Amino acid sequence: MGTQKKKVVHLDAATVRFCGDSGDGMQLAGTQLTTTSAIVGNDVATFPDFPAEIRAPRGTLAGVSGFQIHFAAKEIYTPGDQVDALVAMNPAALKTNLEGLIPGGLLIVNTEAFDKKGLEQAHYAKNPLEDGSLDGYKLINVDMTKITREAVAELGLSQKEADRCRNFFAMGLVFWLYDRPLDPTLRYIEDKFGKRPEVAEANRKALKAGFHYGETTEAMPNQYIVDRAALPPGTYRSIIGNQAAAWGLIAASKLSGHEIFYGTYPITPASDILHELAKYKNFGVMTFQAEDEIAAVTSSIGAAFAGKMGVTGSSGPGIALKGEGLGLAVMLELPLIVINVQRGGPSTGLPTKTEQADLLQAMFGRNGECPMPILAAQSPVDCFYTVIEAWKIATRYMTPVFVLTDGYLANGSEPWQVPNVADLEKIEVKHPGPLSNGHAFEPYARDERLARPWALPGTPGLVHRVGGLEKQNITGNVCYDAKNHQDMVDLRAKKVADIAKELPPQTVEGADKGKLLVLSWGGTYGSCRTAVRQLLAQGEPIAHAHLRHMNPMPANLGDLLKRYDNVLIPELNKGQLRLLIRGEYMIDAKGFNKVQGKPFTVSELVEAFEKYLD
Amino acid sequence: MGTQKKKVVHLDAATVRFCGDSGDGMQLAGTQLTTTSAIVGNDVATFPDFPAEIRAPRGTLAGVSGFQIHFAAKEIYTPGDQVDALVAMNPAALKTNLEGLIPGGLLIVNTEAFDKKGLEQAHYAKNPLEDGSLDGYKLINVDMTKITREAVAELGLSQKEADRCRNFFAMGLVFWLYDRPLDPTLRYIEDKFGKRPEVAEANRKALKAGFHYGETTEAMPNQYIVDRAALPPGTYRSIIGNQAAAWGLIAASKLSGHEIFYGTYPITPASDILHELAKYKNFGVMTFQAEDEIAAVTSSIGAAFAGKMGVTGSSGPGIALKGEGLGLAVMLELPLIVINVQRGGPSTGLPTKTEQADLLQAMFGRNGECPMPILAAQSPVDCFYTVIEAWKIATRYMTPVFVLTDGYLANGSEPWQVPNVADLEKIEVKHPGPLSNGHAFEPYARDERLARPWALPGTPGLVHRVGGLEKQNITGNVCYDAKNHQDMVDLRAKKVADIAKELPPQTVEGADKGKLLVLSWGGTYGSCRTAVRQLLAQGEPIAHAHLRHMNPMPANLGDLLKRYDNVLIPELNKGQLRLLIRGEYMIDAKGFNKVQGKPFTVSELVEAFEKYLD
Amino acid sequence: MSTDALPALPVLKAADFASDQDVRWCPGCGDYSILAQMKKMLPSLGIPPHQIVFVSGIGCSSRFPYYMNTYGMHSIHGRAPAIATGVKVANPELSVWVITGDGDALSIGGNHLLHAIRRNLNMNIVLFNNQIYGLTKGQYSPTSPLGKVTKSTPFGSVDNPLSPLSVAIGAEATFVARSIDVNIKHLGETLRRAAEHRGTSFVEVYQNCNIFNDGAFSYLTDRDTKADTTLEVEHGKPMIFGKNRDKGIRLNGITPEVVELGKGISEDDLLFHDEKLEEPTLAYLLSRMRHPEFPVPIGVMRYVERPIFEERLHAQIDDAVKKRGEGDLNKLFQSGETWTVA
Amino acid sequence: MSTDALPALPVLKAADFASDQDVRWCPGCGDYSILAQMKKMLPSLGIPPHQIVFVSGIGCSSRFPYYMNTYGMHSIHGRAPAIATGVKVANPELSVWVITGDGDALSIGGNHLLHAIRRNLNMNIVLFNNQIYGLTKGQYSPTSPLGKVTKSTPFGSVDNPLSPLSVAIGAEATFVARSIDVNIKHLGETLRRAAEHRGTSFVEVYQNCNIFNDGAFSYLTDRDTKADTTLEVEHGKPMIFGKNRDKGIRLNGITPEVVELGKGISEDDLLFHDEKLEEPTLAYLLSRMRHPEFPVPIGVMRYVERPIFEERLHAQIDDAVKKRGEGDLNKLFQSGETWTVA
Ligand SMILES: Cc1ncc(C[n+]2csc(CCOP(=O)(O)OP(=O)(O)O)c2C)c(N)n1
Ligand SMILES: Cc1ncc(C[n+]2csc(CCOP(=O)(O)OP(=O)(O)O)c2C)c(N)n1
Ligand code: SF4
Ligand code: SF4
Ligand SMILES: [Mg+2]
Ligand SMILES: [Mg+2]
Repeated sequence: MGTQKKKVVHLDAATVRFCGDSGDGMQLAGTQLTTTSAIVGNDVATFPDFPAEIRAPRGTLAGVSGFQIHFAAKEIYTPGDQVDALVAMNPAALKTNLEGLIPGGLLIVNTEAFDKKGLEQAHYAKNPLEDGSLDGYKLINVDMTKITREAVAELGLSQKEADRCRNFFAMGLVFWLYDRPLDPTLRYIEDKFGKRPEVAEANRKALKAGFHYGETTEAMPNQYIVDRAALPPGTYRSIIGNQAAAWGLIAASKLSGHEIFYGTYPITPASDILHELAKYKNFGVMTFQAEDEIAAVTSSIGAAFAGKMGVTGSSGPGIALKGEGLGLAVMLELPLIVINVQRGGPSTGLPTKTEQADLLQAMFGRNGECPMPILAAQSPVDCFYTVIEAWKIATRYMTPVFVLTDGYLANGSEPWQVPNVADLEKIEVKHPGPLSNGHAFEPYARDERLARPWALPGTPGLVHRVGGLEKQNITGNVCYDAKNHQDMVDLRAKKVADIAKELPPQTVEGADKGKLLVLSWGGTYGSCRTAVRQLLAQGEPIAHAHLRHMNPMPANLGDLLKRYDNVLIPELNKGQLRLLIRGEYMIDAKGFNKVQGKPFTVSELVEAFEKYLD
Repeated sequence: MGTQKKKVVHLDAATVRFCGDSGDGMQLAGTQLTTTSAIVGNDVATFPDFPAEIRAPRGTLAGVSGFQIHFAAKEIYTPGDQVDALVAMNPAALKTNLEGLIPGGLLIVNTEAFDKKGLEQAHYAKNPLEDGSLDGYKLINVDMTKITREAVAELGLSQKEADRCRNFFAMGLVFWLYDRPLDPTLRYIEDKFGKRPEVAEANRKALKAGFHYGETTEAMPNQYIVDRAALPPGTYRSIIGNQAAAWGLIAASKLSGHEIFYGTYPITPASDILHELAKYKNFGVMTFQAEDEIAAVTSSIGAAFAGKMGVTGSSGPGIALKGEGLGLAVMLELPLIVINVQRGGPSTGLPTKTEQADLLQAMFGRNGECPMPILAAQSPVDCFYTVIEAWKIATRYMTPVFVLTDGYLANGSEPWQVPNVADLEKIEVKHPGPLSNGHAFEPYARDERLARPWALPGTPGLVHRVGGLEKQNITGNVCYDAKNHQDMVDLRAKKVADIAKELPPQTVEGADKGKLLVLSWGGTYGSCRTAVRQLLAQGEPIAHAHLRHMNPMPANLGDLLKRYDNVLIPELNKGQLRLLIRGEYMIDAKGFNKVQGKPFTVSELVEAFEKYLD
Repeated sequence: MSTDALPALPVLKAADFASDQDVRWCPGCGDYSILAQMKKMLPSLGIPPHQIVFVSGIGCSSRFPYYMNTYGMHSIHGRAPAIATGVKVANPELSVWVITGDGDALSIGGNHLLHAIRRNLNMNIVLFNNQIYGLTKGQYSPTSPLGKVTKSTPFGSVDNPLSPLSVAIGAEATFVARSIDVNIKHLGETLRRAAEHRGTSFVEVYQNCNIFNDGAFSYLTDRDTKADTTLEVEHGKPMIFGKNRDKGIRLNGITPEVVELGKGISEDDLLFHDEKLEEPTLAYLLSRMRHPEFPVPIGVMRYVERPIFEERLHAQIDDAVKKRGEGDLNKLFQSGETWTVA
Repeated sequence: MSTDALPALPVLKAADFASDQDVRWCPGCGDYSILAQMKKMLPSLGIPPHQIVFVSGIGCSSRFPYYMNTYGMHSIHGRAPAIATGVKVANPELSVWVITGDGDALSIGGNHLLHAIRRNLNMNIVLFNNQIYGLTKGQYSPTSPLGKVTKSTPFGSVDNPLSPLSVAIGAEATFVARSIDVNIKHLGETLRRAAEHRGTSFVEVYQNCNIFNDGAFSYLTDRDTKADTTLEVEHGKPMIFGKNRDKGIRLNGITPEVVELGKGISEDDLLFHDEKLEEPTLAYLLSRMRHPEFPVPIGVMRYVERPIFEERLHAQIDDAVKKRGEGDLNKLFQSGETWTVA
């Protein structure tokens, strides 16, 4: 093709962001660039950024939707702090996203949208394309609307329909810029619009028009090439956090031979787990959209009592409503998984933003001494493995288990090396068989893990009653005895604490003792790992431990932490893990905290870590 | 009177327990002895012990109800570890209560109840009155039933009615034993049964018969006298914890010129606050029995928005349900008082038993960073003063406030030196007046305490909207800005933390530095104080600090704790305050924990403290 | 000891449904009679105890499951219908019973009741209506009459009571009935028909709390008044009541009225009960009839068949398996865009 | 800027009720029309904006209060009726409006709705029924038709929808009405009557969500079908509908049927609407009439006066003050047994 007149520049990574109105299809543009980049062998990390739940009128600042993709010829863990190329479909998008563009970065705008109305809606007094305020960037003015309309003209679509193809034009342009193949997107168009040939054709034309525009325009002298990353060989796919959680449940269901009962009530950003699970009824998945979160958790408890795996997912306000039900689950000692896709709080807070401020709620948000194991996922893909481990713990120990993810993991995507199903460890689950010796069944008898038997209604000889009043050990009868209460409180605590015995020891990356240990948990893994690696590469005496088991914590954690002069805990909250670490291990851990509805940037972390290194 | 033939023994304290079937009127007997003892000038502490919420068939172990009274010629803080005299109305009562009687103690039983059926229901193989198993006590067999029936014979009551007078006989007997006047009880009988003269007369006769029986029976050679305690001069009354909480609210309402809206849903052991408040409509108290705890807290929030003081009370499971609503209250920054009368948990747990295991729930039982001030009452009377302070904080800082009491405080009673109303400090509450300058009102403007204005619907010029989404400081508009979110999260935290600036410094009793500091909170005050005083009396290097402000804690607490070699935190939970102290102050505080639905005994505390003293 | 382990047993007896726990209701409580009738009725269903699950909330009534030699859960306040929904969806083979009180079902649990009923799962809900909160020792409930003086309303309650049956019909219940604790034959038969009905069966039982609300229903139970105060509705029969069966209910437009038989009014002029009507309007009308203006209807007011929630839900699953085959993880993982790194 | 600070204003205009916040519903959303009608209607009440409080839950519809230049609370999901109850009891002078959605009111908030209605506070509840969860981007709601395919029900929903009006009537609502977002005059008049009614006024408004459930009510709004698919009920008038007003509703026993006028059937044979009937049975019957078997009734189906919760509550307070005098702390502290230590 005619790229010969252009200079080709090789990069080891690039970050691009598409932004425009909610209606402009930016999420699709981002997803296509993601898949395509993954397919050509890059490592990829993404950060979709939706407007708040309410829909805003077209062109307004509130209505801006963005999608950031970081693709590289090396392993990466974050969607990137800043972007090399920004595609802005309208003034509002430019206004809210320009800050993320590196100085001198490539800025591609759809000039047509920069009319009086558009500028007003974005509260621009003057037109930024003309007032020189963008001189610090490589500004590329393209009238995408006009070119797209021309490209699809002969198909006789309405103007509205024609304009809907603009995002494909933008994709084509970016695809040329980074030398990406069009076929995955062409395949997508076929799948998606096959039934409406003229629409499919229009999108194809727009896509190619964009690509061609890149080739030919003088304004874009360079083309960039990001080579394939050296990833472990295997089959890969791109997967989103909530999807990974849903698939993890489905996998665990298969591996344990127990169906899923997913009782939930829609809430951002957890709803997609429901949407995803609802598709896979052929895996025997029962999804139940309950009347509220209380019914969601209690129906799941009922299902667990009847022998299915009860799973309930929600976010902040919904989790708050489940507290009483979870207390019951702890008392009944039934397996249950509670997924909290954390979002900005308190109260309704910032529904579409990410945060890590529900850890202490997971620990203590119930009346009485009411311990629950807690796991936290570290990346979109890790949501898959985390729910599988939660399933194991819930069934082995007969206990409800918390899984913490967050809005950033839930909507972010990354390439996933698809596991070989045969290699996935089976989950063994036992149920006592019929009893016919006339002896009363003992529903609160204990095995070596202090777990009680999971006896299924329908089994002859095992009839028994459970409930929320304190129960006598072994018999499970209601018991008001003082000593028994102490024993049961201690037993429930010990059962959860002893899970630590079966946990893998906490690992660290970097020096195994020294000046600074960074202790992170949950969705901040990627940025912390990247920041620490940068400093390690500079030979700094730093190490990184990422905590997955929030309760109980790995048995070796205390000793490990004591090996460092300083322990720094970066969290997207005001120091929740920090309180637990200090209280538990008497280690004067410091905190680096941010509560802005956004993930950490690598640069702010590096800066924070350096303070402890000189 | 004919006491001359009897030996009179002077005691500086005595502990008596009445126990019998729920139907035997033991609570009344206890209350009468309490009031009477208080009236004669003793200091008094009581411990009623009800059967679990369900009613049990007559005579069964599950149906036993008890009431323990400790009265003394000195200041006392607990109902006593063991009893000097036990009155048992039936075998079941004897069986469940004997353990509490000191060796050689006085054991008065109603022989008539020890028939075959009664013994069976109590699972006695042999009659304990005859098998010598009670030789270790001063056993006094009285056929209370027969004597009572004879005493009331001429009144022609049904046998059932006659037997209902038995508790008055028992009272009379005990009143003689401890030389207590009958008139208060006679007055009570007149008030209570005035309308049914024959019943009143029967109770009078039974009471006197009991007293007379004491005088005359050979079986009781001694009469005991407990002199008046040296209490500060003033008018006294006996008050129960829940009643004190209700009266405190009524007082604060008067002192602040704002009516109470008490939105609640019945639950043991908190319901009596509702029952008490409902009586005082002439104080403008609005009680609202909501459909559930969620409506209870949210209706209270609505009332606070409209300008009344929103108050909501509950216990364990009910508090768990309020979490989401409390998050809203924190976001709205409206005054609200949440009373948690803690009971045995988790889940439904032990509804009628006491516990302190909801502290961390009060701290962290909400999604997001959601700080609330927390106060804990230390005695039945202190419930009065604690809710008044909560009211002050809630209105001054515009924040929901938690008040923690427990089942032991709620149902226990003690003498209260009635305050002079004129001496009670007024609570100043401001509301912005009408605005007519056409400027938009700023609902989230801040005063020197970071409190926002409490603007009342109905005021011209102040129309504004509030909600659970993150808001912009000053304007209160919905705001998704990252920086603003950080600022507001920090502001809400600082507002609560800075309350410490206005708190009285933490005080200690005993050495102001040294070997051991006992740090207690809430309802364990009495037993901890008594135990520490015992050891101080023995010259031990021990001190006691009792924490009332759980969040924020007094500014000087950290330094204070550091002055002692050891800090020991006794709690009726598994170490909740201990976690906070360790995490906050990096002090390796030790715990002494008991979770048995019962208060600490002084002796077990003394023993625990001694371990740190030698 | 759990006798359900003997499938040999030719027929079950009431005793086979009694657990080993001693019953802890106040002597004289109406709950005893309901428990007795339940145990007496269950054998007639031919379902072994281990196939039965009783789920309750919190309240005196909710202690019920402890006394049944079946599977059971004494859950948390108001949530029994939601828990039972999970049980039934998870294992449709089970015979599921919800036992609840007027506070448990209509105060804190109102929403779950509404939704369980509209979903029409094949289960049975028995509401013990004693018009009081028994377990918490006597506060008024959503069914207590206006002005009721209780611990929490010393000057009388100020909110209008709900009619459990009207609420159930508002949610379009497919089976709605009322009975009375002391009316043992009628109660047993009503429970039997509830069990036999496919779909959510809602039964309100007037139950005397002799401790905190004694005699709330005496006007319906006193020997000498009950014939004039109760209307026993039967499918296809005219609505006649009274000691001498000389009074009846007639429709005037859409409003019911009490008429004397004879004097030119014959049975045919009366309203005939039809529990199978498409629309629940008649059942609603019956649910509104209150003492003293009207005799209080007891019996089955509505009995229709409608598609059942858990059957539809599992039909979708079976259908998906038929169409796409048993779920296969490898297929799932490989679906959509994948690529290989060599 | 808050224009309500000018009591001088002789008459208020719709604009006086508009806040300074820009409205953030999707272009074309039915919510705009309801907002417009509310602002247009409010001046007719002669209540200044500062005496009005709008309380909402969570949902697109629940953003409503932000757009009104009155006091308002955008609270938490489903709790608006409970919050409004607190507001109204605390200050009965205020005009209180609850704005809610089909999910907010009938899913998570069902219980509070039920209890607000039975208590009959003097407030107004407007339910925006778009038969979908809009804000969470399109899951089915308790009013979505059976089999509805949504994000959460790719194979169609399996639960039977609730009728908001039937639920309200099940709780014995004193005012029940239905209108349609695009039916502006009818909507405005319905809101006006709701405001004028003393007691809890419940209004269901069919609202089009053009993003996630577009056209759900087109059969009621399409020019050419609406006359045959809607029945506008008016007090005292026979139930007639149809392009040529030639169809009517007749009662057959207790079951409604559609009849053609003429052919021996005259208006007098038809069912006449009576919004004031003692018993809600007629309103219930109307709430059951559904497309396509029946025309869908709109208008006020029930309008009766009953004692009002907050009035009774405050009457008890006033009464107590009258009988016992203003509460006096000293008297309280000294009440019952006291003693003095010298
Ligand atoms: C969340 C919660 N709130 C309140 C309570 C206290 N409580 C237990 S039972 C009950 C009401 C009982 O009344 P009802 O349901 O009519 O049952 P009954 O005792 O009359 O049979 C209440 C308020 C509780 N256990 N849990
Ligand atoms: C406790 C809680 N659960 C769930 C949510 C998520 N949520 C917000 S609005 C909504 C439903 C909206 O539907 P509807 O009430 O019909 O309002 P609409 O958006 O259709 O106007 C849900 C499930 C929430 N905000 N809070
Ligand atoms: S309190 Fe009433 S309902 Fe409860 S067991 Fe006793 S009599 Fe029965
Ligand atoms: S999503 Fe639907 S209901 Fe919500 S604003 Fe948009 S159109 Fe209206
Ligand atoms: Mg009841
Ligand atoms: Mg909706």
